[in-house]
Amino acid sequence: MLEILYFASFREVLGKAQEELPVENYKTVECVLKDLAGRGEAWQQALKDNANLQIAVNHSVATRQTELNPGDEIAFFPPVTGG
Amino acid sequence: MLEILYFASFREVLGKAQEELPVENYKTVECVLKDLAGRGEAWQQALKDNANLQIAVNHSVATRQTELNPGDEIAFFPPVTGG
Amino acid sequence: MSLYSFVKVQVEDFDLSTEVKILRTGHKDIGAVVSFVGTVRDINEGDDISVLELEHYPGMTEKALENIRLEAHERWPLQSSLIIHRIGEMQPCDQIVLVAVTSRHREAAFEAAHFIMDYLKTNAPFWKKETFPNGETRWVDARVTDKEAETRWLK
Amino acid sequence: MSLYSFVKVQVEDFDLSTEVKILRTGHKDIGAVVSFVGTVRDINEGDDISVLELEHYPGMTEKALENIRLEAHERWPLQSSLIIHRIGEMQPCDQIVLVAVTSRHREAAFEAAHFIMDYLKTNAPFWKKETFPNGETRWVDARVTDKEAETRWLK
Repeated sequence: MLEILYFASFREVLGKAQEELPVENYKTVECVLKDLAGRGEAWQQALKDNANLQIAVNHSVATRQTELNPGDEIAFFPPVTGG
Repeated sequence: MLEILYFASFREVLGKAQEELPVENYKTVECVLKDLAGRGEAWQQALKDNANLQIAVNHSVATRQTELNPGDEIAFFPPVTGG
Repeated sequence: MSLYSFVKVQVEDFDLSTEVKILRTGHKDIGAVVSFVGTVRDINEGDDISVLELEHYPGMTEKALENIRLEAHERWPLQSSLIIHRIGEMQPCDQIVLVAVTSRHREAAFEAAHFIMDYLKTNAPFWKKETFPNGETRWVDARVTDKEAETRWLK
Repeated sequence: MSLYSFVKVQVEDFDLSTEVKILRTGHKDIGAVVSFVGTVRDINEGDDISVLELEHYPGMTEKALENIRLEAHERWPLQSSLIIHRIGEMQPCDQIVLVAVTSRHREAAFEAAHFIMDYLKTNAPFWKKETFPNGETRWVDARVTDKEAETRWLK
């Protein structure tokens, strides 16, 4: 399984804070994004064409090309605004 | 009269924190320094040949060329080391 | 994990003097303490703010903050450093974040505190949501100037 | 003179939190508070220090500090600022000086606090005298690096 997390505006727009996905189908983050983007317009806008999309895998900054392993935690969120 | 003040190492070396001098004889700070330097070797070293000599007239940074008026307060001290 | 951690993500407010005192304890030869406190402004981009909500990514946030702190210790000769970032709901004037560093001399302390804040702004997973007096909400946009500030420290 | 002066030369110690709270009072739209605390180091140029004595030039010192403070307000958009400098006898670890500034954004606050400290170091008439464990004393020499730090701010 893969653990998927959504934060801030992504969580609100997608109506979901987390979910689990079967790992077998996904070699890289890009594969996950492609699949999720097929869920509808909100998903496509947030995950496919969004220059603001930030990605983390296992608490480290990642890219669409980052490779995945079973049990990985993947997070999607907008640019950070703390401090 | 002129009010003369000595601070820090200058006060210790010259053995004096303040004194008054008659104003008539002194047009500029240089004139005061020349006169005081004649008091002996400690005075000469501190006031004549000392690149570390700092001068203030009436609480503002001054130079040897600063002109004096009756009642002025003149201070001699080493480079500052606060903070 | 040491007994006293130098990265704290917490709901509770903090006291500047208390934290600085702890930070100095046990360190010799400290001559300079620089601290930054970020506070909730009552106005942002021209609009009145009544509530600010801070969301974070538990686990990743602490790791990101600790990495920034360790990077500062690699770049400057620091004796100690501390980052506290609050989460949850805050009102105008509330304290949001504290960064404090100690060093022998002021140059390193000023630079390191500034560096930590600039990197925190663009690298630590926190998100701000504003609530206006009429009840409407807005996620705060990332500022271009924050990204520019970060580039100043590129080696 | 206003009721609350933003330049204080005093024998008494100060509390960082208390001073910052006063500094923020009555000012809207503050987002950043940067403070610097200078402390007595227990070692200077390799020698143990047991007492540090601070001498100043009453009247000129306050004027010099106020001029530096006002210059910072001219250069950066600050909401408020404060300089406290202690005089008299101090021991290692004691607080000597506090500089605190508030601003809307952190950049101005960091720069202004750093500027005030750099200028204070070379322009405010204070002198330090160290006493060693054996009772001998030494006037602290001005540091070349302090003079260099000042030139960074020349316009």
